[in-house]
Amino acid sequence: MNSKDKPFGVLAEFANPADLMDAASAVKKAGYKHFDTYSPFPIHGMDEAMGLKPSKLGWIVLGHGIVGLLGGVALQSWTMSIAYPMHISGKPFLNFPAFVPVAFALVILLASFGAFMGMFYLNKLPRLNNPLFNSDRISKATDDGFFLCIEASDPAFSEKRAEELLKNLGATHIETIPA
Amino acid sequence: MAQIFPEWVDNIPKRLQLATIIVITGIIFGFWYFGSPEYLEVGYAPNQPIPYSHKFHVSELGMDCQYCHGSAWKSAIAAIPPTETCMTCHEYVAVDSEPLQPLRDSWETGLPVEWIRVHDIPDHAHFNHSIHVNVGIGCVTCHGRVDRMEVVMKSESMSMGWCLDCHNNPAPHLRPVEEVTNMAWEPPDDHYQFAQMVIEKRNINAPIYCNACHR
Amino acid sequence: MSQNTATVPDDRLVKGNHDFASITKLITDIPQERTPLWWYIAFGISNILLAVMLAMVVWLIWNGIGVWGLNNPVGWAWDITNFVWWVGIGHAGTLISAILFLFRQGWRTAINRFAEAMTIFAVMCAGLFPAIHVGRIWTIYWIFPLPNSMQLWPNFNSPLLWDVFAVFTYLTVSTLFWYVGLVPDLATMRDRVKGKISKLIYGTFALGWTGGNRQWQNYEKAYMILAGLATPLVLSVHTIVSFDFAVSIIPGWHTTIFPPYFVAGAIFSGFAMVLTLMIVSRKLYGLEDIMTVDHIEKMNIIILVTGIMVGFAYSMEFFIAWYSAFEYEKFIFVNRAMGPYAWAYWTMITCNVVAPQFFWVKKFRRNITLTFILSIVINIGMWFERFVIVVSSLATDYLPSSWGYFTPTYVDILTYVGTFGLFLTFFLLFLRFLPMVAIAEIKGVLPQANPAYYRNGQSTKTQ
Amino acid sequence: MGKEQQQTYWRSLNELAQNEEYRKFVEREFPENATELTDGVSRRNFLQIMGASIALAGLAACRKPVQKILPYTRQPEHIVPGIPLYYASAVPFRGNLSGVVVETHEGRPTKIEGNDLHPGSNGKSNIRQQAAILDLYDQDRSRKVLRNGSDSTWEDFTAFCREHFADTGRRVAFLSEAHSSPTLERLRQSALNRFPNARWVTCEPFSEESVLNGTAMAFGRRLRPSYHFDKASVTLSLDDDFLQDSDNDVAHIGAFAQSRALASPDEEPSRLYAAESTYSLTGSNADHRLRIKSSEIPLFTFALAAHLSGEVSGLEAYAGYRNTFSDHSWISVLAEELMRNRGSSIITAGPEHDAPVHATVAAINHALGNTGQTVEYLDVPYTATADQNEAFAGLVREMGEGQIDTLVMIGTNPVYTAPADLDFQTALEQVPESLHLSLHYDETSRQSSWHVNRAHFLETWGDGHSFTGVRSVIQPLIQPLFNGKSETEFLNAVLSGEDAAGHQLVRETWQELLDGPFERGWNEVLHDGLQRGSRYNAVSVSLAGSFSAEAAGFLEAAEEPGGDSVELVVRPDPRMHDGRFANNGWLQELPDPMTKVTWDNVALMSPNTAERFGIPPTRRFGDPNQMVVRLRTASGDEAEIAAWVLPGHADNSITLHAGYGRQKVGRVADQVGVNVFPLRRSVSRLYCTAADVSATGRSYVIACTQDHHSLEGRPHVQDADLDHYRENPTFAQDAVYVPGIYGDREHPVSLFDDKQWPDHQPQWGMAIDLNACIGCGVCTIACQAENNIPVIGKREVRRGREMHWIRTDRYFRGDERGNPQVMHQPVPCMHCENAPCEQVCPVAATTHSDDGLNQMTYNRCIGTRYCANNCPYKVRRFNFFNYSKEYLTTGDDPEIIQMAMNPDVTVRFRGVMEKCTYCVQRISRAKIDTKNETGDTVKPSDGTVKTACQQACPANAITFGDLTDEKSIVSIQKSKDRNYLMLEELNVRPRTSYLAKIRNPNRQLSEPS
Repeated sequence: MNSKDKPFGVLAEFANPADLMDAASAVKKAGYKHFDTYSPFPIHGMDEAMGLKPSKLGWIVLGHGIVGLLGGVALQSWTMSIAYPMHISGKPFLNFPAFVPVAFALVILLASFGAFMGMFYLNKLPRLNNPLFNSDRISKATDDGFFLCIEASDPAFSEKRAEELLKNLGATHIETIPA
Repeated sequence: MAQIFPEWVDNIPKRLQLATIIVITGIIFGFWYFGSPEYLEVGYAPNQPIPYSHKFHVSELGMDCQYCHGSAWKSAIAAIPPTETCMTCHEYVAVDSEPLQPLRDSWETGLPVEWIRVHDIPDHAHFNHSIHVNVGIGCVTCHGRVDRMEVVMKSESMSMGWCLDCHNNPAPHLRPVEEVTNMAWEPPDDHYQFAQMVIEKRNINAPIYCNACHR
Repeated sequence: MSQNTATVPDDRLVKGNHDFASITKLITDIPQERTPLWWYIAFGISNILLAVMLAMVVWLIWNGIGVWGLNNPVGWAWDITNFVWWVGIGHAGTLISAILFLFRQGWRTAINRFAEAMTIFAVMCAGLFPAIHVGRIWTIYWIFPLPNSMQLWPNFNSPLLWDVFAVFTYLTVSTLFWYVGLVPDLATMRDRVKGKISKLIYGTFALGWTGGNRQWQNYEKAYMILAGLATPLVLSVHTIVSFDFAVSIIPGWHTTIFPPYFVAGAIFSGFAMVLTLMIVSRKLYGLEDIMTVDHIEKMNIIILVTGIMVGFAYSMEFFIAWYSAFEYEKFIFVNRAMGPYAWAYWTMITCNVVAPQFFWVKKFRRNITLTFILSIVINIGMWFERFVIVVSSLATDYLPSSWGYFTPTYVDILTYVGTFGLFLTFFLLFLRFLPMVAIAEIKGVLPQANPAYYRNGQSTKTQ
Repeated sequence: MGKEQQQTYWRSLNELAQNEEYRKFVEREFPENATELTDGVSRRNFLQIMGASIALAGLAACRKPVQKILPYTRQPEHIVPGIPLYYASAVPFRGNLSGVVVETHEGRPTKIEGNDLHPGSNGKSNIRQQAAILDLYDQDRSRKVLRNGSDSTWEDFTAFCREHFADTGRRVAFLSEAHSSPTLERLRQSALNRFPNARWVTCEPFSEESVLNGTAMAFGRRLRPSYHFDKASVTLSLDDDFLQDSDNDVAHIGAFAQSRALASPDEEPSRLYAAESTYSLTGSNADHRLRIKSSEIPLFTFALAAHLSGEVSGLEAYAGYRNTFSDHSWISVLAEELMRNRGSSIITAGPEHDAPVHATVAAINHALGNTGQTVEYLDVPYTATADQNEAFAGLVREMGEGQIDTLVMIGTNPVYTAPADLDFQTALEQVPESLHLSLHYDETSRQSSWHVNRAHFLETWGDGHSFTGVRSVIQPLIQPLFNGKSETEFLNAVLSGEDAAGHQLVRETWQELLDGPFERGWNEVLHDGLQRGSRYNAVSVSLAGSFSAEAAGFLEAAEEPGGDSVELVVRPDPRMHDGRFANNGWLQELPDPMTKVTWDNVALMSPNTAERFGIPPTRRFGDPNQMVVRLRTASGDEAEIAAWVLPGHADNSITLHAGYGRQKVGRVADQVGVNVFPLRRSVSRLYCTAADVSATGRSYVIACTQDHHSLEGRPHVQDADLDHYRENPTFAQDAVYVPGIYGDREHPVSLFDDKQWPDHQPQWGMAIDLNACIGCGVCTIACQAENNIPVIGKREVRRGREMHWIRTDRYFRGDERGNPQVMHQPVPCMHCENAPCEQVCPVAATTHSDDGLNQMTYNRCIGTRYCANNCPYKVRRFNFFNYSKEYLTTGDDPEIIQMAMNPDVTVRFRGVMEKCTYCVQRISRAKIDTKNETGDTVKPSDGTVKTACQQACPANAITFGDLTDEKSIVSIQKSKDRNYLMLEELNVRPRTSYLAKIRNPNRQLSEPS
């Protein structure tokens, strides 16, 4: 662990989802950008509270899907009619009705890969070592803890003011996470 | 809680991606190159029981392919000549040459000379020499410049794909029937027209359906 | 769940007064406590069965397909029957996770992890059969479109090839879907297990999940999309499996009703299998609060519905056979009911059409023992359905001269029995080492997960 | 019996190819024939065993396997490696030859076809001739001379002969199989001259003796009746299976088919009546069939003669005679029919029936003026003057009394075949020296003091005459594989003690037979395969004066068999005959034409009779178990054999096929079926009455290739009575309603634009005329020989895995308890234009060729069996095990059977599908030859491509050719109104079509009962 004097951020724990949500909107109002809330399950309306833009994942998936479709059709048409055309049951070489199932399967397959990898890409995972884990309490975030962390990387960040704000928002516990 | 993983672990994923890409391309290339009939087949040149030199007999003495392998014009098989054929000359020529001993033995005992097969296609592929030779596919097209070989060497992969390349587009490989055995023949500039003419006249449509070769 | 997924209001999905912590404990304790004795016994048995299966497969490959009971008219029998049966079972998982998710069925959360795992292992068993049923397994890679020196490609007109793509896609997507769902719970495990090694392992697979909302946002999106993709897929897979028969020309196979009929059948058998496994494990692991009788009843209703669909399909087949005025079609169906395979046909009818009728009665729907028995009966019935379709159609087709009767050999039987070894081995490992219930999702459907719960006092807690 | 014995054609799989002895042996036997033959790897290569073997593949993985080529040292004339040569020869059977042409590849005979020039075969052949190739390559043939069972040599044998026969006073008996060989005859004479006390007896278990006795009775001379069915408009068969159990069957079938041929509705086909006990192949082709016990046949015959005696002169002997059949509805109808067709009718009787029957038949034929028209009486110099069956009985008696001190047996296997009451075996023990020449070390060889291994007819020189007397030379195609000796060489050694070559013996004989310059004549005979113009003289006959007296005698003696006493009828097996073919895997595996049973003989009985003895009258579908019955003759001889219900069999009559249950003969023959010769008597050989039948309660597994024998009213086989056909000539095409395309066959509804075959020339197609096909099954064997189809053994056949590419389906229709009709339908691959098998193959292993063949590419097949499932005709065959490898690499020296393989056809590996290819190897050869000759076209002229089945078919039922040429025979056949497509409604558009069968019943005769 490197010793930068600048901490990673200030972590505050809240009693329940409701308080966390209020805190989140307040922190947003206070002009912070680089902050995040941590909870054992996704909380309704937290995105609005934090003012997050909708996820871009959909587009990634769409892209993959299209590739799958074109790839599937191209593969079948080329192999069956150009690469080695064969007379099969008196059917035409380009027998599109028969190409549907495989093309469909490929669309789904690629799209799923898109969704899967896209999600981790957008979430910057895998990231096994995370300064956040320097906190001992944070592990409750996967159990029954509700946290909010204002990160030092935020231009408006100052340890004092952040702690101040969070205390006022009714945090049950506040700590500074070393980077 | 304390960190489970040291910081450097976070660099692994990127490196991993890179590694996988390299490995996979490596494997594909490996198969494509080392697994290819071109790599495995071409260049096979076993030593024969008698060091028969095509170079000498064809280039120096100017013997024609048909003299020994005449059955290629009538039959599916371009047969290896019987000892008899060799003896027509070698009863008088090089009668006591050491390398020719196996030949003379065969002639006396009646046991065949055990030549080693160089050009071998799978048992389920039925290639017919006559049909190819009689429409003007040169010996050299498949067997290479035998006239320059001290030891016969396999010069083409003879894979199914290799056959199909020609069957899909025979024109470039056609030549006048009388030039079939000419190892040095070069297609003239108007070869394209010539080929079209032959294809027209001989109504050549090289089959690519399975039964053409597999029965 | 976040803005775009509000669950259908359903009070007390989880029985008992559980809070977040107790739920976490309830589930994450299972992998941590000492391995119970029964697990070792069960695992031992499964391994023996697995060994038997492997032995049979080796024997088959060494000697040739002849070791099965197949003959000239009947080129497929137990192999494809088992394949379709296992694939069918494999449908429940994705169906529960995906379709019920899209329909906002909150109650799915208790069983989806569980069902998905079953799906994956069932599809693995299924995939085995098309692979080993070919005469020359060493050339099986020819069915994949790989460039080769023969310049040959697979035949995309073949339903069998569609099958390969469909099943492969299904297996992959189900696995991805399952893993995505697992990540937050693996993080939970990571944060709770004691041992260094376990921490490393769970930690690695949790991929450093923090539970940050910025992650949850993309995560939810991904889950949505995967559900959206899996839904048409799960319907298409058995449709394509049914094409193996529907696209053919053999009376009894060449039937347009097959796709919906097969899908219904698949859900039918899938739910039955989930019930079988669930009823056992909820008892063994004391999860009655999470997998409640309500769940069982809901599933029984689905079984009843799909059972009726299947029954309808059976009768429809007969009607169409008669209506088609196609003598061979007519014959084959009459022959199923009266002919040499009548015994199989009537087993099927009893198990699939008669048995589920019990579930009209609420008392029966909520009776664990009865449900358990029927769930097994139904799976037997569904195996016979596939057997009847595959074998009886082939045995007596167009030319009476070439009719032939199929009798299985011991290899047929042991191979099938052996696949249970494969299935159970994986399933037991899953129960032992992974959270068998989606912890995060369960928490998500608790009343106290909803911020509104705290706004107006305790009012929402019990309404 | 009891439990099913697995029929091991191959003892163990480990006896694999590369054995050193064979290497030496080949080089010793035929060094001139060495191309690619003498080293393991390349021979297998040359034999085209697909994908080599796994072992070889493993080897290839590490290093390229070295493959040898072994050229000729001195290349024989004419031989161009890769081009087959054809030689004319002849196949002997029961002393009669049929001319054949033998195909050889680099000196290996691989296929036998009929000889076009030979009147006995007209280019056609039967199952025995087709299967003869396999006998040549039978590993189990005896390979050495044995003295009292221990190894000896040919030299020792000749030495023994010199010494032993020096005393010409010896009481030598020669026991020979029937023959028509001038050379053997020459030697016979010199033998009889040399040994004054010698006697020569002909021994054939199933012979024409009683026929000859019959003609002797009628005309005073032993004459051979020869029938011309093509000239007959009415034929009556009295228990005579002349289409199958005859020395002239090929000619008979051809003539019969010709007489039934129908180009258009207004032609008049012949009519066949059959009265018989078993349901014979001939009976199945009859327009009217009367099922009566064989023991009633004489009565029926006499009754007919009696009835006719009133209407024609010459039958006075029968006037006033009456018996139970005198008032039978058939008698009057037949009489009328025969009177209407005087001079153009034929009456035949089963050769095994007693002389009186044949005498009566001859008398009737003569009285009806058929003599010289439809019936000829041939004077055969090679038949003895006395009844050889009696002579044989006499000989055995003398042997028993020790009056014979040397018995020379030329062929024959009397220990196995002799009637039980003679007890040949004990008689033989009284003979000090017995010399036996035979192909196998068989039952008789074991009892003889000398066994000499016989050469196959394809290995040695010989000669003889056809049934009608066409003289041919049997020319060898290969040196004797096991140093065997021909009958002439053997007999010559016995006489002279010298080792003369058959070639020289035969030439000596022919010096007399050929006029003009010998060498030219000789070469001509060898080239043509026959001596032109040679035939037996047909003699004009007249009723013998003694006849009426004799007739009175046997009419007196003719007694009525008790109605419900059971008779046992022993007939030669359609495939094994008297057992001499028992070690031939092709014949063992060929389904019996009527029962479709393979690898066994069974007790055939009617459903009623079965029920009477507590045997279920119908078989349970898919159950191979059959009840075993115990049969006991009046004289107490017993046999236990599986019962088989054959609808249409006469009640209270049980038919048994001889030729099974042989011991220690060879891998194939041993333990197959039951030996029924012990049930046979030396007098009235055909049947014994008052037999005792009882069920044993045991069951036995029978391998039958057709589980279900009813058509279920389906229109696959189209047939109609002549009248119906005349009213509606296109009845066959109209039989099926084709959904959506009714009335517009050319443009069926389709998702795709209709692909219009042919878009390339030629386009191959086949037509099978069910009106000609008699169901003999020669097509199956011909196909098996041509296409390297393995023999798979009883167990696999029982499991329904038979490999035949063309099968003959046999259906019963009508009252199974009464007299059902039988339909035969050969089914090869239909080569559908919209082939259902093609679209389902995931790897495109079966596709369509440009010339319209449905190709099966073995080496692409991964073996999903989906194509077979989706084939509506179920013609695809799957290699469930590595049949070819087992078939070709087991036994003491597998290379021998490997030599029978056709090098132009890939041998299929385990796990791949196979099926009829329309003999694509022949097609390709023809196309390539045509192109090489003409230089531009690949369209062979019509008739140059013959499929194996077509070439063999004696009835000319199969036609094959180019559909784009509307003048081709096949196009003409397909244009006929009887032409129809099986399962047309599926719109798979089979290239193989059928021509409907037309029956020609007599209106006066109500449905036969």
